[in-house]
Amino acid sequence: MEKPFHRFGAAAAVPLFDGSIEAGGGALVLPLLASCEVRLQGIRKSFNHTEVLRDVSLTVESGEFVTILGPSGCGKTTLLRIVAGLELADQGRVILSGRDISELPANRRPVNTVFQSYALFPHLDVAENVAFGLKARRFPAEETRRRVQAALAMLHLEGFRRRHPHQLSGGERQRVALARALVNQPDVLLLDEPMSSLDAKLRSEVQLELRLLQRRLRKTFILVTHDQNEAMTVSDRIFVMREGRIVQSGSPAEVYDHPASRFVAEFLGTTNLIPASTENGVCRTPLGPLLPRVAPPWQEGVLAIRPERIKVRSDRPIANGLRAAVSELIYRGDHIDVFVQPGGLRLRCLTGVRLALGQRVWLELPAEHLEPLVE
Amino acid sequence: MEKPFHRFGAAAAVPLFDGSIEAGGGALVLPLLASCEVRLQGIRKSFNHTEVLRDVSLTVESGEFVTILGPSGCGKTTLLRIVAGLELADQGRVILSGRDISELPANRRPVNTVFQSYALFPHLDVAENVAFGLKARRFPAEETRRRVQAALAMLHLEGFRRRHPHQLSGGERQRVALARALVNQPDVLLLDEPMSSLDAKLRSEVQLELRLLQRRLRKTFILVTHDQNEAMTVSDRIFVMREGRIVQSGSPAEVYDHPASRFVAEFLGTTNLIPASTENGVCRTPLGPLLPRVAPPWQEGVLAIRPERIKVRSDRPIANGLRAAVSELIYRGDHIDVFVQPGGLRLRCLTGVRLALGQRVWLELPAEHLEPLVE
Amino acid sequence: MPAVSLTALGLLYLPLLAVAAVSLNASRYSVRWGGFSFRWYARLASNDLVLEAARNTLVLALVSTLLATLLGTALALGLRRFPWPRWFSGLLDSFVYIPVVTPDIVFAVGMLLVFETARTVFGGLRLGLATMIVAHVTFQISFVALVVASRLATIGRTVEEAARDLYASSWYTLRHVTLPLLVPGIVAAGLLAFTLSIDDFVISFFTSGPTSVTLPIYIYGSLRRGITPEVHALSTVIFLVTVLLVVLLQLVVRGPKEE
Amino acid sequence: MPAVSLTALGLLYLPLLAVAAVSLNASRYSVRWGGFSFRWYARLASNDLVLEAARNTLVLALVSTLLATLLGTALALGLRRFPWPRWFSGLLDSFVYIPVVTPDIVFAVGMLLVFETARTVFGGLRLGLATMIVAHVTFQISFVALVVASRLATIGRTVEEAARDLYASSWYTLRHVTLPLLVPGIVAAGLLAFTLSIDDFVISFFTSGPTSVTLPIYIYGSLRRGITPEVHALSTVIFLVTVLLVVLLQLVVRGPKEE
Repeated sequence: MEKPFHRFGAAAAVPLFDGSIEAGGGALVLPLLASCEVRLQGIRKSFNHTEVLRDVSLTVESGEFVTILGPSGCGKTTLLRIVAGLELADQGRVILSGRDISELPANRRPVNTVFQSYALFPHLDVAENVAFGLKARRFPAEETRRRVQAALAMLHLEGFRRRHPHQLSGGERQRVALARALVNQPDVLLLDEPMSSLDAKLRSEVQLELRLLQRRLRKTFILVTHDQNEAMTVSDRIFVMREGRIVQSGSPAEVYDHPASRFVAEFLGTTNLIPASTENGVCRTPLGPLLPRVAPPWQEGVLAIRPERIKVRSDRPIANGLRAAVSELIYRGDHIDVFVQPGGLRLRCLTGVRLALGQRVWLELPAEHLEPLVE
Repeated sequence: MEKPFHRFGAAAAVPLFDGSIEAGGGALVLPLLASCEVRLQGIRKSFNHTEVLRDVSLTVESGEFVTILGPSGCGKTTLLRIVAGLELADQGRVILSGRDISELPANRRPVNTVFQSYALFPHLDVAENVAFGLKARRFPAEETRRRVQAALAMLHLEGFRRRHPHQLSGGERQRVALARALVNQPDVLLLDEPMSSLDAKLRSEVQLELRLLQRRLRKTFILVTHDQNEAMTVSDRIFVMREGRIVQSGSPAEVYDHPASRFVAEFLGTTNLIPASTENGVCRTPLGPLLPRVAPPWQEGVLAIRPERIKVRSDRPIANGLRAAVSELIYRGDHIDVFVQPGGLRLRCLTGVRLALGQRVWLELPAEHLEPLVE
Repeated sequence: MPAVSLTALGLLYLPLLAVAAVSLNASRYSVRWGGFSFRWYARLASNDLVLEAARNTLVLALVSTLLATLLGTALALGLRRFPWPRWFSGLLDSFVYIPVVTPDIVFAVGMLLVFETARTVFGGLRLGLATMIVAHVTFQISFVALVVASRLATIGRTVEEAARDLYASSWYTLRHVTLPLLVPGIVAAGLLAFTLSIDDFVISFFTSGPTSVTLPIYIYGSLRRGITPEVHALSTVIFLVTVLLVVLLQLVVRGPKEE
Repeated sequence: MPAVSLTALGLLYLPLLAVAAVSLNASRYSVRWGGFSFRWYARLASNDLVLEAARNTLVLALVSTLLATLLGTALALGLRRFPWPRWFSGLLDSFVYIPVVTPDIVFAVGMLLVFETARTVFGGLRLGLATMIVAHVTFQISFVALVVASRLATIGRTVEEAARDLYASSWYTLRHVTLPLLVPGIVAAGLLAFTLSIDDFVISFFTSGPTSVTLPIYIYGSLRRGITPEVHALSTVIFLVTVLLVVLLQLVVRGPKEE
């Protein structure tokens, strides 16, 4: 087991790595405290006659941490590469802080990327990897040395300066990739599934630290991932993508609690789906009549409720109640998964209390958490 | 998104695949309803002078679903390979239903394996893959056909008979690997991280189905994994391995609630660790004096408490209470992670109620959930 | 960059294209264009020496390839599937690789020495197609073993372990799993060995007898007497056959998709 | 299986070992053991023709390898790093591969034709070291390009994209990322080209002049006059040099560990 990079937040003793160091004599003068808003307008992209991105528009506020979340093949990485300049859009504009950078090549964009495989330079040591972007722009040696020092300190890599990438663990490589990108003080940091090669334990710790790092630097971060848990942990805002389109956006709570479609409901977390038909304002379901949060916009459709929203009770609830026997119990440590099979449906709920297999219980499906979905 | 293999449990219309078909004219006669207990005694194994297994002994009851859980490199896969006969132990015995099979080669053991990469035969179609083990033992054609048909039906693969492995999705391949092993009606089924190449969503669904399948067949299953969540979901019993030794065994609840060591506590789920020293029977900690579940066997050590066991309260608890301000909140959908930093420690707790950043709350660390750990 | 690449490729093909062009020239003199004609090809087809040489070349290539493919595959299986100690396995790999890069002329000297010694000891050994086949098989084996061994490496061992786990004996595994999966590698190795045999001049030259002239030896002899349009036509035919073999090889190596 | 493998390997080495054994035999006649002696090696060292041939072989190999490595690397970079349309890229790959398997004798015919045409048109072109270098470079380029291109494929494009992302121009990326990572591949390709040049007989034979005899040509000439212990000694030396090159090659290709 390797140590995560603890205490990003408590870096009082470490030279601060904020806007206090001015950009040196490079061709690019980075507007350090200026706004770094990213706007994408009508982006389209095809590969070999397959449309990968279909009219994507979005705005990322300055200093915001947004996540582009979607299953593999939805086009999210292509979108990130278009922002980085590694791919050019067929149509649409990329606008950074009001400037149209659509036609700018990757090496002239004030944007840096942490690649999925980290893409460290195997022939260079850690310090040389971190210094690469500054040397390529011919920064003065003294300035380069100072900035590299600060970046290594910030990511607790001082002890690894002379190591080569193949001598590092996965977590250490990731920190080098972060240092290599942040040392350039980019307007926007792009992260392409940077946790996907870490094991589950380390991943969840690194997610927390990444979030703290972004809060402290107040930089614009755009993360791409297929891991809904990661998206919920780190982001101010989530854009859910599907088949080249953005299908929903909002804060983690908004997207999780009020999914706009069945796809979003199923992709973010676990959900129970109940087929229903509306008749005179009432929803008829295999579980009996149920009252949803809002009137469904359809005749036939699906109601969704999260397992943790279903209340297991010993007494009959006033509304939206049903009685069922426990058909399966799974002990999960921090909670117990309870399965019931009323009316031929399998419902999952969570509980902290001990139940027995076969025990009959009352369930309440609170109206405020019963969402009508569109397909 | 691909469909998981639903309804293993509800296979009423499908020809049952239990002991009703007798083993054909093979050299091996499978004791179908006999006991299939597996006993390992003092297994040791080294590769290139590195000890991979150090004196492992364990017993798996007939019809039990056990999991060998440990980080990568702990020797768990080697142990499984020794049971399968793909590796021979340097020392120790493998005893199956009372018979010593330590020296038997893999192809003469009534044990089948689902490999991590599935190891399907790429040049054979699905039906030929499933029939392989029967043909190798020269079963009569009719018997082979009947058994393959039943196995394909059980795993809902009838539509894929003539497909080749490269034409299947990850989940479909896994089902073929299961069918190919189960068609032989082995005494014991070995599973070597069979979910590791499935995506998170599908994985959790397949875990449920695998558990139901095992319940229905009442066969002895031995699963190897590094995923604690998977171990908790499927197993009757968990063996936790570390560096070639079994460090704890028990039901999921036993291992999760009463970890024997710091390693087990941290490997299974998240835990808060509090350094402590004992003095006159009281534990002194940076959070003040605390009362643990049992008296610690050490002078200086660590107390552990799971995040979900910490109670967030508005009033002062009678014992084991402390007051702290909320330093971080993460919305996770089915719960909210709350971080507090009393006495310089960072504690994580779960809550369903809404708290504000900076809000001061009372925390109770119930004595019955505060475990003293040994290193 | 692209211009440089295309130019470099063009230069590479210049001699080959020049030969093809001249072979279609009706004039005997290569620098004067006498009109388009297949006459040199027609002459080729009625030249008994050429036909005899072509027959020898093919027989030699087919027989030696067959033998070398069998032996080379066995060698590769032995190298990769027997549990040699690690250091010894590395040594064996080098031993297989060294003959691949040993100069043909050194091989020719060796073969000549062996045949001469054999003749002195046993008597009656004549140089001819038989000795050529032995010589070709000897230098082909390494190539076959290398190609098959690399294919074995990509197959990996888990499918074989799966077969063992599914009650298959060593022989059943070899017959029903390893060999079927090796087929593309074996075919590719065979095609390579075939190409090598057809291309070879040096070893053939020293191990051949008066009645076993091959095409390269024939061309060599003609060239020494002076370059002729007939030789150009013959070279072009050989070149086209080679291209055909390459296309075949690439189709086979790519082969059907796998897991 | 292991016995078969070892026997097959043994047969492969039989001619090579026989040559080495005989070269250490003091007797002039290979079948009679006249005691252990280095006398044939000593004779070799004082034979001016051999030394001249060795010098020619080395100069030819060094110069042609240098040129072919440069051109072949440029060709490989052009093939792999320029955004060719997909179908065209596949075609280019085949074009690079075909010369590798084209028979040497066909190449020789082509080179001879080109040189003769050049002499007729421009006049004054003499066959010699210069024409041999051109001929060798021509057949080496494909091999170099193949090796370098396969190395380029294993490097992958993401590190180059990372360099672009970190403000590096195309030239800076090539200079500081691609080329340093390619070094093992380029060295391996160079060593291969060097070996090929030293080994070649057919192409050298037809493009050489009277003053540019190489070792293979020298051995060929000696063999035609009858086999001698001196030739065996020379063959053994060449074989040992080849083994040395193989060991070097394997050390370079394995190279330092990478990410």
